[in-house]
Amino acid sequence: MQLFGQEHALLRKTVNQIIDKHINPYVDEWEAAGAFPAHEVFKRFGEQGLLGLKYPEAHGGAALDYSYSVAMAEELGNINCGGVPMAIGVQTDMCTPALARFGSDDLKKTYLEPSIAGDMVGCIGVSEVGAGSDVANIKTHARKDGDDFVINGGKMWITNGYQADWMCCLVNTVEGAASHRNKSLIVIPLDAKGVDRSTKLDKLGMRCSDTAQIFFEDVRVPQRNLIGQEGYGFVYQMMQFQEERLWAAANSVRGLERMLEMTIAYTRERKLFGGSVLDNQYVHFKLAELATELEAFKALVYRATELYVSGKDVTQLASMAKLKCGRLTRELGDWCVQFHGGMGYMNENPIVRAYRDSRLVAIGGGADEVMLGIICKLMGTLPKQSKGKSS
Amino acid sequence: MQLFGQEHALLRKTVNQIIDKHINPYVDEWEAAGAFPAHEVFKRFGEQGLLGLKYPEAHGGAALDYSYSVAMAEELGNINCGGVPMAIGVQTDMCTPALARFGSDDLKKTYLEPSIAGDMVGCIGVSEVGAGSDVANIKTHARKDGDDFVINGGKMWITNGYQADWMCCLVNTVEGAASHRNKSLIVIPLDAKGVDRSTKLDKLGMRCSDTAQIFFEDVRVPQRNLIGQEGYGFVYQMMQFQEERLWAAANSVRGLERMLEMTIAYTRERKLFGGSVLDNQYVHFKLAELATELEAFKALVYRATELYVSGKDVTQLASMAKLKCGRLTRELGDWCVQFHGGMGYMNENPIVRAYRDSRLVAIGGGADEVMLGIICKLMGTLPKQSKGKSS
Amino acid sequence: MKFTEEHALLRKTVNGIIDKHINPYVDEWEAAGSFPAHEVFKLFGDQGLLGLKYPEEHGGAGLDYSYTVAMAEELSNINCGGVPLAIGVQTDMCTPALARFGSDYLKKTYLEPSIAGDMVGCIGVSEVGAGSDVASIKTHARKDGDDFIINGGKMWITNGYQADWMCCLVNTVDGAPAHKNKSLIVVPLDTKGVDRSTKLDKLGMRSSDTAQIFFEDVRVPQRNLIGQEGYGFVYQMMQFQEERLWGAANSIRALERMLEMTTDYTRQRQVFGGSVLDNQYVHFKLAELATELEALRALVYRATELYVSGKDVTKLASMAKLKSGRLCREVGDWCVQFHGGMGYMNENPVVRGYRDARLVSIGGGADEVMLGIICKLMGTLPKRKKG
Amino acid sequence: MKFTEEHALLRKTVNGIIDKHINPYVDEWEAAGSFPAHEVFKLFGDQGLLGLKYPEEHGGAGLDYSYTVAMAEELSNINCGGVPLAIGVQTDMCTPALARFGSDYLKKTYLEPSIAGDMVGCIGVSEVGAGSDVASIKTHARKDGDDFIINGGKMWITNGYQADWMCCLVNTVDGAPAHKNKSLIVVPLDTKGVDRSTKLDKLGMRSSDTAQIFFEDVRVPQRNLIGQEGYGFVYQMMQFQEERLWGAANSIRALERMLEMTTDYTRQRQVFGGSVLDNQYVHFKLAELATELEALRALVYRATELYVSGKDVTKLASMAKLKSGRLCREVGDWCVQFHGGMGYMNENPVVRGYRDARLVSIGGGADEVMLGIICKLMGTLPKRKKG
Repeated sequence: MQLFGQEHALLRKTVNQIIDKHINPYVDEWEAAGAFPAHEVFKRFGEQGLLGLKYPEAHGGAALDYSYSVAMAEELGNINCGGVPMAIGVQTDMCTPALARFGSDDLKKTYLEPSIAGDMVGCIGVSEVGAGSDVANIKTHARKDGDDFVINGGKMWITNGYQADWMCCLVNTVEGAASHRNKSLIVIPLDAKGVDRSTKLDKLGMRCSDTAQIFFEDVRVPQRNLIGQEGYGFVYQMMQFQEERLWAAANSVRGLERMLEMTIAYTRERKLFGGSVLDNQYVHFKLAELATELEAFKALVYRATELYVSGKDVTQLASMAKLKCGRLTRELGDWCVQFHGGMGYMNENPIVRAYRDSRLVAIGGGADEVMLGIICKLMGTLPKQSKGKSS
Repeated sequence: MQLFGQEHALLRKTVNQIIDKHINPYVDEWEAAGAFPAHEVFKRFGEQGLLGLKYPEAHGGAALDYSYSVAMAEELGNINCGGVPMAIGVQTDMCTPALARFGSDDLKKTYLEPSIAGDMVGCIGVSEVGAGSDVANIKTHARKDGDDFVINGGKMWITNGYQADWMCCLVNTVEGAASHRNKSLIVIPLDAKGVDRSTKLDKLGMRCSDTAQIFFEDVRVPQRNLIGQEGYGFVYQMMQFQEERLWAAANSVRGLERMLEMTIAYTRERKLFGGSVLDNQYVHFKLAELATELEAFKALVYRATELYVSGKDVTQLASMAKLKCGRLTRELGDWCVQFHGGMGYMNENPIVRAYRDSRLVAIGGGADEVMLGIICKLMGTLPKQSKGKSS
Repeated sequence: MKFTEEHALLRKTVNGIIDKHINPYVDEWEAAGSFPAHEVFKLFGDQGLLGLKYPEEHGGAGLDYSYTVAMAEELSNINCGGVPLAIGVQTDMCTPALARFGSDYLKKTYLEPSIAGDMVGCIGVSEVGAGSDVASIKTHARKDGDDFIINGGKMWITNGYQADWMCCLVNTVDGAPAHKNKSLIVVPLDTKGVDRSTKLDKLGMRSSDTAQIFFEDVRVPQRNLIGQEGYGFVYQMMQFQEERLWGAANSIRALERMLEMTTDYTRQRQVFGGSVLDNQYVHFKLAELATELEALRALVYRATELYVSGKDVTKLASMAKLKSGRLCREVGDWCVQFHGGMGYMNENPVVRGYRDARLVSIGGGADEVMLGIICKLMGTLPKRKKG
Repeated sequence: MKFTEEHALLRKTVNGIIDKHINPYVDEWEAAGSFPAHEVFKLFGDQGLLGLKYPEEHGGAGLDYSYTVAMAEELSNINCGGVPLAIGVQTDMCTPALARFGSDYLKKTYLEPSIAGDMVGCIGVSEVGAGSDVASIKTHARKDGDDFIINGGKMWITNGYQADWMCCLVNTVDGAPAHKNKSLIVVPLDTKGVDRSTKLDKLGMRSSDTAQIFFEDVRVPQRNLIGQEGYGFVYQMMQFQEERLWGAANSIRALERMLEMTTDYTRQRQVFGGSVLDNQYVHFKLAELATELEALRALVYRATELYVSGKDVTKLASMAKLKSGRLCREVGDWCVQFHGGMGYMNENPVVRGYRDARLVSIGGGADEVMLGIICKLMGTLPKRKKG
């Protein structure tokens, strides 16, 4: 009857050992540098078989159900920043699911297996400057030329973008078809000629994550790099989003818990008017309220996972978990900074890093408002007519 | 791995049959009358073995784990008012747990068995005019006289108070002891001489629930009516509260779902500016947001139940579930009324009844603020010194 | 906004009436589900309080709108929301258009006795199928000789059972667009064909008589038309502006009293060896709500000041109404909460306040209608219909 | 609050400086982590803008506080929060006590050049162990001959690296209770023993130089004492009142600009075949935030009006500060949100606004400190210490 058992506990332990020994001691350095060594770090996880938990053994995976991915996502929250966990999540749950499910054997051998092994770093190319949440509206396109695709356009906000070896890239390939049927997913090796990733993005948070803007100018890629069927890119991507959302929610749990813990520890030790800050009922009651929301959020993630593992479609619950994640992160982050007083304004303070990093969760991977739209659709409350905006 | 199975489904069906046939057709009448026939209604449930799901078979119970109580609590939310479910909850999860666990065989035979059978109606006497949340501070006391207790004082906000046959009553029995060790639970037959329940309370909602103020003047009760050990009343009551809270949270789930459903149905049908009210993004997004909170709340109730059934102490999670229940009910009720427009101000409208009824949940059975205090205590954030109020 | 000695005097007069002639009877009226409007209005009319802003020639006092705001504030010293609402309907909802656009005949026959407190008026806009969406009302009048013949019905009509006349919005022009086919007509409510027998049972505002009114071939002389035919929608929109400002002003003191009651109760109520108020969670929350209340008050005063100085304050008045509605929901909820079990007893004044104040966000243009208006005035509403 | 032609003129002058001499350089200053305070202050000093409320004999303009509020509003047209904050420290945080209680010598030496824009001042209250809890500061001065010898340190000192002098709160009286043992002393910051080498890396307000300053045997003549010894705490509390009103006034336009940016961006940004702004969820939320902003503005104006007319507005000013802090948190969060991915890019003005505005709830008395003050003035704070 319990979602997690002994094996999950073991997995969690392994993950935390890597974090304690090979990651957390270096995070401050990486944050200052604005990047972390993705290949080196991924290899640590790959060696322990942690990058393919849910993938078939034939490709180096562990063939475990999704509850193990959730357990790992939770533990990654123990990393002292948001950038590294996000990079790992991109590798395991954002750029590889479609490849693993629909890719040809050749593609899987060339890109999935080394990614599971930790020898390659992948990234996912969906968002563009003019199309963040509105995936259907992307402009990057590929035309066929002989056995190749020739790709032009560009992608924005690409996590792992500077270091990645390959991108799972959504492009328009079918002219004249409706926007849900003209797209394809193509694997692009990022050392291909015509790939320009020289623009560095300066972000509010996630400082050690390398987030790139990438331009494609006549990038030539063999047609066998197409994932699955042509014209199915949008559908594959929508399926891929489901795990991405559940992963993002699971990954946030521990991070939020740690923000609460930091705030309790700081306010307990901080003296004010002859007592501790924490002694103020306003403070400990508010923290209790946030802890309650956090438990509700966590329970929602677990419930969605449980149903997903048992084979149910959890698009609605996963979207709700992602929305609740965004909402709670905005509220909890704000209060934790607040209760740190002046220290809550100092960039070096871990709570400020967590505040800046976590602010992304309500924006990236489908903003809160996108989740609202999806939930409405699944509840059957979205107006039929165009967009249902306003009166 | 699933909390609920086939047997739960069967149980839910039985409960709903009673509701559809014997309860909902009469609710409007009972609401107008300010009372419902508790003995008659309870008998319906007793006949199906539904009043003793968790109690031993020896006493007429079904000896099922607590997940069945939760399933039943959920379904009771299908009743078209809050008063009747609350009355049943008092019988099954508020006035009987201590009796079942600590009562003598004689007491159980006399009071528990007929209550499980639906032949007797019970109530729980804790709150007093001067002591609502602050249980330790009650003033009602019993002194010994021969083989009897002689009880004086009074109880307030007693659900089932006018119709109940007996009360599980918390009184001070030990003079001079600390307030956590001077109390006992005593079963008081409410037809005893000196019991005055003539004061009718006019409530905002829960209109068909008979809520009494009860006075005791030299009420004589045999000492064998003591539940368990003398001086342990406070402790027993605290234990009893745990199931009460989980029950109240579970009972709210379906009620909240129905409020959302009513609001979706009404706003879908209601025309405004050439479309439906629901077509407004402000409306369907807000309803999606509330539905998300509701799923998080529900997941929290299920998770607490699962852990409770597996033998864990869930005082903190149950208190969180109760708090979240109160918070969400206040918010969701307010918005559902709002989206009903002028109809949301008409007493006869089901949404207004639900709004008035559900407003109690954040006040009764330990107000939101009491839950906050308990959660803080269990999180270890409550100040040691007196009350931790203020600076 | 600077209030003067004269405002202070006015406030005192209003409170004198309330203390002596109203509050002693409110509980009785609440239980009865109505209050004697003619009797009560006469008390105010005798002191010249029902026509503060109207011209002296019609019995008014010719004062600027700040006096109306001051009076609206004080009316909330009444121990319920229903009576102030009834008075507001008389002074700021059913009479502004009549005073501004009505013929001399109409003003003599309906406005003057209403200012004097001899007549009770009501405003007929909402219908079962058209609450916020005023343009879509269905009640219509056709001409027959010198008369209008009116058919249809009105819903949620405050003062409806007792009123002598209604300022009624009806469709009179066939074929014109919804904003140009309406007229305001004064309907005497003792006319044949007016049926007001349906009693509405409301969550709050219990002492206010809120009627559903049906019209079946109700015959009214055409001279009862206010201003020009086809301008009813426009007049009503103008009339709404004062209604909203009045509503926001009227809520200030009501909110303040709920906070006072809650402060008093929690101060006196003992729990865990101290008062409930001693809990930081409680006094901080009350401080936060008091801050929002001061913001609302300042907003109402600022809107009033600009209105008095001749500015168009449709946006600020709508904002004040929205803020008032939001705050009524929040303050009411918390005040009930901090009363604990007593906060669930109908007889408790705070519960009455909670039930009464809940109307503010719904009546007179719901919060969402205010949002729409504000968006329109901010230029952020999409041009296209339905997104 | 009625603003006159003169206020309008003042606003214009301020904006002239901003447009020409400040905004073109702000990005550069933000990147550098500081701005040239002396140069910038001189621009304002030359126009008489640093002493609006101070007596003419010291170079001030002798105007009532409404002019200061008007200027505080306009300063937020600067494209960052750091520069306005620095100016506010000069005009409303480190000089009020000096101007009111300082000796002629002190005023001539420090106030006059500060008004002229020749000197930069800062205010030294907070310490590492004492942010909101002013009474518990540890920095102390002992007398030695005609001097004070100061030891300790100050934290979060705006203008700290560039300032010529500090209005510094220190303990001077041994054995007295915490409210009677403090004094305000002017400390010239080029004095031996002053160490300001620690650079603070802040979430926002990047162009503001915020210093941690250490004092080791810093010798200052006793005539640098402001007013009476032992009155430092009281003076500082008085000084806080103007600081808070200034802070609230300064936030109005900053919030307004964030809303404007967001309206513009969402109007231009296309999604699902329409603009982001066309979404009702978006334009309604912006309308709601605009309503709260108008409430804040009205509250600031009302507090100013009462302050100018001689009333004690400690409560209203604290409420305005609290409301301002709350709103900065809420507006900032939503404006970032509605910018989507662009709302996470540091170079985006709305992100700067978000990071800068986040300070309002923390600095100059955190929201929770305001709540405590309001409770105290409402009479709801428990008498007993610690519950």
